[in-house]
Amino acid sequence: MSDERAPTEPHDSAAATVTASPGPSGRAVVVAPPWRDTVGVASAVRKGLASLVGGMRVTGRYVARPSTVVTQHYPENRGTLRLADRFRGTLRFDHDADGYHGCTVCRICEDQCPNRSIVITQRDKGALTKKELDTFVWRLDACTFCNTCVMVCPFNVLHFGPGFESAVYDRRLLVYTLNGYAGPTAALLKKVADPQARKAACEPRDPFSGPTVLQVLAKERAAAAPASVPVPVPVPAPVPDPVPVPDPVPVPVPVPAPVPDPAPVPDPVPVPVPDSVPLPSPAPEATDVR
Amino acid sequence: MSLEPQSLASRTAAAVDAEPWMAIAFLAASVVGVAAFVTVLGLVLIYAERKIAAHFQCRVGPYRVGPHGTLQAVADAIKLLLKEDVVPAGADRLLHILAPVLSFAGMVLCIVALPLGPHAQVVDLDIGVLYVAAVAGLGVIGILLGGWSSHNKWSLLGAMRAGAQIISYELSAMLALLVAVLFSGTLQLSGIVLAQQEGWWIWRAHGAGVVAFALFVVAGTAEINRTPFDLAEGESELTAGFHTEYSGLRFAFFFLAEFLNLFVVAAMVTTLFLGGWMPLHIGQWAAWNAAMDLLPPGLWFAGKAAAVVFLLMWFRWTFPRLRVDQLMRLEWKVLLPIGFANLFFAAGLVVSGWYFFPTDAAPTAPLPAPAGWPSDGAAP
Amino acid sequence: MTAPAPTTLRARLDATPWASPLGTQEYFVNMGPQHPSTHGVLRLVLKLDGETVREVVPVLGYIHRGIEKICEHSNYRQLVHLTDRMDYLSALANNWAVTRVVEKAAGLETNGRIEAIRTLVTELQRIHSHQLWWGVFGMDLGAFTPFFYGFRDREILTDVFERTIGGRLTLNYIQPGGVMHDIHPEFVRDVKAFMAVFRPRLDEYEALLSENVIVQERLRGVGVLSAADAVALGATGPVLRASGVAHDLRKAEPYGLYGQVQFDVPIGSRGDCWDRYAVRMCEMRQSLRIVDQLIDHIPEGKHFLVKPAAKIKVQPGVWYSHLETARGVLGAMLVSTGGEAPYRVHLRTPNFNNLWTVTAMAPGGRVGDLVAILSSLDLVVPDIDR
Amino acid sequence: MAADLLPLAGLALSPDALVAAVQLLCPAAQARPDCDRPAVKVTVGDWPELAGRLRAHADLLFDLLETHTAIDWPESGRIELVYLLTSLRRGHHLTVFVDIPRDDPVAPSVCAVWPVAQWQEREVYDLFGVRYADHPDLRRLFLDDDWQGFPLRKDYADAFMLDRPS
Repeated sequence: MSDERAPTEPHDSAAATVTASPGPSGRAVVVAPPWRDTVGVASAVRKGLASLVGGMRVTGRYVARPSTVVTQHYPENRGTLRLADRFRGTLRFDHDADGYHGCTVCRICEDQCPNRSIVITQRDKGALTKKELDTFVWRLDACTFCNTCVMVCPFNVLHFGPGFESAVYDRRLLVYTLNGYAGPTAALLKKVADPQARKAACEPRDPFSGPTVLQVLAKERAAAAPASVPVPVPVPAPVPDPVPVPDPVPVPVPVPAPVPDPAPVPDPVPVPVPDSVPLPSPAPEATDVR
Repeated sequence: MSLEPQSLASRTAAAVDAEPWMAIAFLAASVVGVAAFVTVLGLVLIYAERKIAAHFQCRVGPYRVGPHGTLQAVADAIKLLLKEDVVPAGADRLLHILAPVLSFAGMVLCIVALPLGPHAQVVDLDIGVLYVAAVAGLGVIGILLGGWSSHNKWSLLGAMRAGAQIISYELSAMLALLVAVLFSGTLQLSGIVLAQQEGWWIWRAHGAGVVAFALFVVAGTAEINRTPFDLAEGESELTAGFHTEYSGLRFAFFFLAEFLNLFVVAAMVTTLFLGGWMPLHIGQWAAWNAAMDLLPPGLWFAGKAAAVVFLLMWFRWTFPRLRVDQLMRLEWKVLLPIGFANLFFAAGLVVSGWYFFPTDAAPTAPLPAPAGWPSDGAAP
Repeated sequence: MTAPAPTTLRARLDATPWASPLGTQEYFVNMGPQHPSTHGVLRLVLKLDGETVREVVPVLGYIHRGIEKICEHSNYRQLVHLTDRMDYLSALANNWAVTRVVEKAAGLETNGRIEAIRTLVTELQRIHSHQLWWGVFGMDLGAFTPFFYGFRDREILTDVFERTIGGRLTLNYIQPGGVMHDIHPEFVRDVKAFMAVFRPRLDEYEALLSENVIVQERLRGVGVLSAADAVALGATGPVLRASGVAHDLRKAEPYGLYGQVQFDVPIGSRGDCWDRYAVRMCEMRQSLRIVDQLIDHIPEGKHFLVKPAAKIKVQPGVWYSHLETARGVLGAMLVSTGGEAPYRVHLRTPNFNNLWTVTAMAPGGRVGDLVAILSSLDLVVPDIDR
Repeated sequence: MAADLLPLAGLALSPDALVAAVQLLCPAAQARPDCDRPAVKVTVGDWPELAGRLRAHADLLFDLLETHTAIDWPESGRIELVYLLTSLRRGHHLTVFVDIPRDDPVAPSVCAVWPVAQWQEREVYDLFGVRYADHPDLRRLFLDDDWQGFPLRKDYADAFMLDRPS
C-alpha cells in the first residue's frame, strides 16, 4: 500500500521545480500499488494460482455459511420491516388529536415546491376567516421527495411518512387531497365553543376529493349508480367503449365530521381502490390539477 | 455384486435377435428414457446453479415457486414455452431454427454414451471416448450457426469467439483425455471405468493424472463457455453473444444444452479421472474396497459428478473472464505445451509401469478382436 | 472568420476513413444506448476491425433533461434537488457544489457543525459510490459476485443515509444555509459500526478481485492515458490522478473540513486501467481515514442558519465554485441579474469531461478492453447529459 | 519532480496579478469585477492568440479548460462565451468572457489549445447555436441532428416545452 515510487512527470516538462510544503497532513500523495509484477514463469504460475485460490476462498466462505445471506423476504417481512422515522415515503398533512389541521393557506410550500406537486385551493369567506383551506392536493406522480415543503412549512403541518407502497394502476389515482376537512385552522376552531358551529365551519374532504377529474367522475358515478344508467362522462376525448358502471369505488369515502373523528391523518394509501378503474381515456386536462 | 458393465444396448441385443420388434421397443424406451433424464437433469442443474450462485453471493436465490423455489426452473420452462418466438428480420430463418436443435442434439448424443453406472449406459461404444469428443463438437456448429444466422453483429462476434475458443480448447481436452486412455489402454468408456478398479487415475499416476484432470477441467470449462471463459456470451461485452436474438423455446434449447453440457463435462471428468461409478478402491485392500462397495455405484457417480459441477460453479461465481487474446494465449502457449509434456510423461509411466497398483490386466492386454475380424496372422 | 456548416452523425460516420491493414472489412457496431456495460443510456458507435476497436464515437443526449434550463426557472433553493439527478451516486457532493455557490453568491454563513456534517456525509458517499463502482467493475470484467458484495456493503451506508436524511439515493440534504436535518442520534454509532464491518470487507475485496491474476492481466497496460492527455482531455478526479497528476480539490482548495484532517491523495504511476482501479481502492481507505478523524469531533451548533422559508436573493454578478466528487471536479457557475432566480446556471460535471478520454484510450484495444476502460472511468450517464 | 501535490504551493498568482498579467499579454482585456474569481473580458479577435499564450506562458500555465459555456443576453443582442481556465500546476483560475453577436454567433475554436474544447464547444453549439470556426466536428451533442432551435437561448420555445407549471 505504501510503495514509495516516484510518479511520472507531470504533464509537461515546463513544470516548476518548487516543492510543496508537506502541509499539516504529512505525506500528501501516496502512490497506488502497482500490479503484481512476477519474475519467471514458475513464480507467475504459482502466484497466479494462489490468487485464484484466494478468490475462491472468499466466495467459498460465504457459500459455506448460510447465515451470511442478506436477502430480505419482502413482502412477507412487512411486519418486521423497520423504516427510518425520517423516511420520505408519502407526504402527510398533520391533523391534531381532534382532527384539526394547522394550515393557514400561506402557500409557501406550494411556492417552494420545485415542480408544483402541491396545489392548494382556498375558500374565500369561510365561516370564521376571510380565507381558509379548501383542498390541499399533493401529486405523488410529480413529487421528487425533496422534502422542501416539509422544511419550509412555518406551521409544521407537513411531514413525510413511511408509507412507500403507493403503486396503483392508474396514475390519476396518485393525486391526493390530504386535508381531512375544508375549513379554518385548529387554533381558530378551538375558539369556537359551540360544537355545532364548529361542525358547520368544516366540510369533509377525502383523499380523492381534490380538484381532479376523479372528483368529477366520482360524483357522476355516485349520481348514476342508483339509476343504473350509464351517464356519458363529460370528457371530450373519444371513449373507446361505453363506460360500464363499475363498482362505484372512487366515490368519496364518507368522512365523518372532523370534530369527533379520532382518525387524524387520512392516509391516502389504505383507501380501497380497484385494480383497474375503467376510467375513460383522459382528456388533456384530466391529469392537470390546475 | 457384479460390476461387469453391460449396456442397455447389449442387453437388448439378444432380445432383438429373438424378436425383431424388440428393436423398436428398445428405441422407444431409449428415447423416452433419455428425454426424461435430460429434462429432469436440466431442471435440477438450473435450480442448483441458481441456488448455489445465490449463496456465493449472500442471497437466497429462487424462493417463491415451491418450497425454497424448487419449482422455479419448471415455472421458467413453462414461461419460455409460452413466450413469443421471434426470428429477427433479415435472419436466415432455417439456420436460425436449426442452430439450437443442433446444439441440443450434440449434447444428447454425448449423454447416451456415458456410463452412469455399471448397468446404466445406453450404448457402450468401443470407441466411446472418440465418439463423445466428436459429437461434443457438434455443439459449436449450433453456436456458430446461431450467431451467424441472427443478423446481429454482437451475435456474430460471440459466435466467432465461441468457434475459435471451442476448437482451440478441444486440443487440450483431447490431450488430457488421451492420458486416461493411455493408462486404461482402451477407448471404451466402460473399460476406462473398469481399469480404475485399483484406484482412480487422478492419484495413481505420479501427478500425471492430476495435471490431466486440471487440464480437462479448464479446457472443459472453456468448451462449455462458462466463466472465466464465457466470451461467447460475455454479457457485459456482447449483451448476450450468440443467443442475443433467441427467445422462447429456442432460447430454452440453448439454455438447456448449456447446462447439460456442464453435466457432460463433469461426467467425462468423473469417468476418466475419478473412476466413474467405481467406488474409492485402493489397490487390493479387500476390506476397504468392500466397505466402499457398500454405497451403490450410481451414488458414487452422482456424487463425483456433483462435486465437479460444484467446482465449475465455484469458478464461475468467483472469477472474471479473460480477454479474447488472453484466452488464445492461455491455450496455445500454456495449456497445449503442458498437455503434450504430460502426455509424454504419462506414456513413459505406462510403458514402464511406474504408477501405483499397476495391474497386468487392463493396460497391456490386447483387446479381443471383434468377431468376424481376421485374427492375427491368418489370411482372410 | 468562416464558420463551418454543422454536420450530422451520419455524415461523421460516413467520413471516417476505412483502412484495415489486412484488407478486411471494418464495421460499425452500436454499443448502447441499451447495453449492459454502458450503465445507462450512453451510446458509443464503435468502428471495429474484427475484435479490435478502431474508433469510438460517443453519441449523447438519451437522458438529456435540460437541467440548466430548468434551473433558470427555479429559485435558489430549488436548484439543489435537481443536482441529485445528475450524478446520482454523488448526490451529496452535487448538492454541496450548488449550495456552496449559492451561499457564496447570497453571502450565507455556515458553522463548524454544518461543515463537519457536510464533510462527513460527502466522504461517506464517496465510499458509497466507490462500493458500487467496485461491484460494477467486477461485473463488467465478467465476475458477477463482486456486484452483490458491493451492493450488500453499500446497503449499510444507504441505511445510514436513510436514517439521517430520509432518502436513499436522491437525497437533497445539503441546503443553502445548512443541512436539511441534524444528524440522527444514532448516526455516529451507525457509522462506526459500518467502518468496523467494512474494513475487513475491503480486504476481502482485494482478495477477491484486486489480487486475482485474471483481473491484473485484464487491466495492466490497458487503456493507458498519459498525464498530458488526461489534462488536455479535461479529465479530473481518479481518472486524472491515476495518470500521475496529483490534483485533488480537497487538498488544492480545501473546503469543508478537509483542511483540518489528514489524508493522502492516491495517484497512479502509469495511467492504465489498473491504476484507475487501484487509485479508487486506495481512496476508499483514505475516506475511511477521514471519517475516522471526524466522526468523534462533530462540533456542537445549529444545523441550519437561515430561516427555512426565507427567500434567498442574490446580487447581480457571476459566481463559480467547484469541489471534488467521487468522479472528479464538479463546478457550478451562477449568473445572476438580481432577484430570486438565477439568470443562468452552468454545471461543469466530471463525467461529461472524463468521457472523452475513452476516444483516446480505446482505439487499438479489444472490445473487452473497451469495457474495462469504460468501467474504469466510472461513468454516470445522467451526469454526462444533464 | 517530487511526489507532491499539485498545485505546488506558492506558485499561484494573486487575482490582481493574474488580471494584470493577462492585460500585459492582451492590452485590450478588461477586468470583470462582478465575478467572484479573477476574470477578464476580451474581444473575439484577440481571443485565439490569447488562448494559446495563456496555455503556454510559464507564469500562467492554464493547462485545463475546466469548462466552457455561454450566456445569452437578448436585450443587448450578444452571446457571452465563458471559458473557465485552471492551472493545475500553479493553482490559479481565470475566467475569460468573449462577446459575440447574437444574430450571427461565430467564434474561433480553441480545440487546438485545449482538446476537450471540442466537445464543450459542441455543447455550446447545440444549446446556443454558436458556430465555431475551424472546429473539426461541429455537430449537435445532446439533441437530434434535425432539431430546430437552440434551447438555452432565452427566447427558445417549442411545442414540447412546458412553462414552469403554475
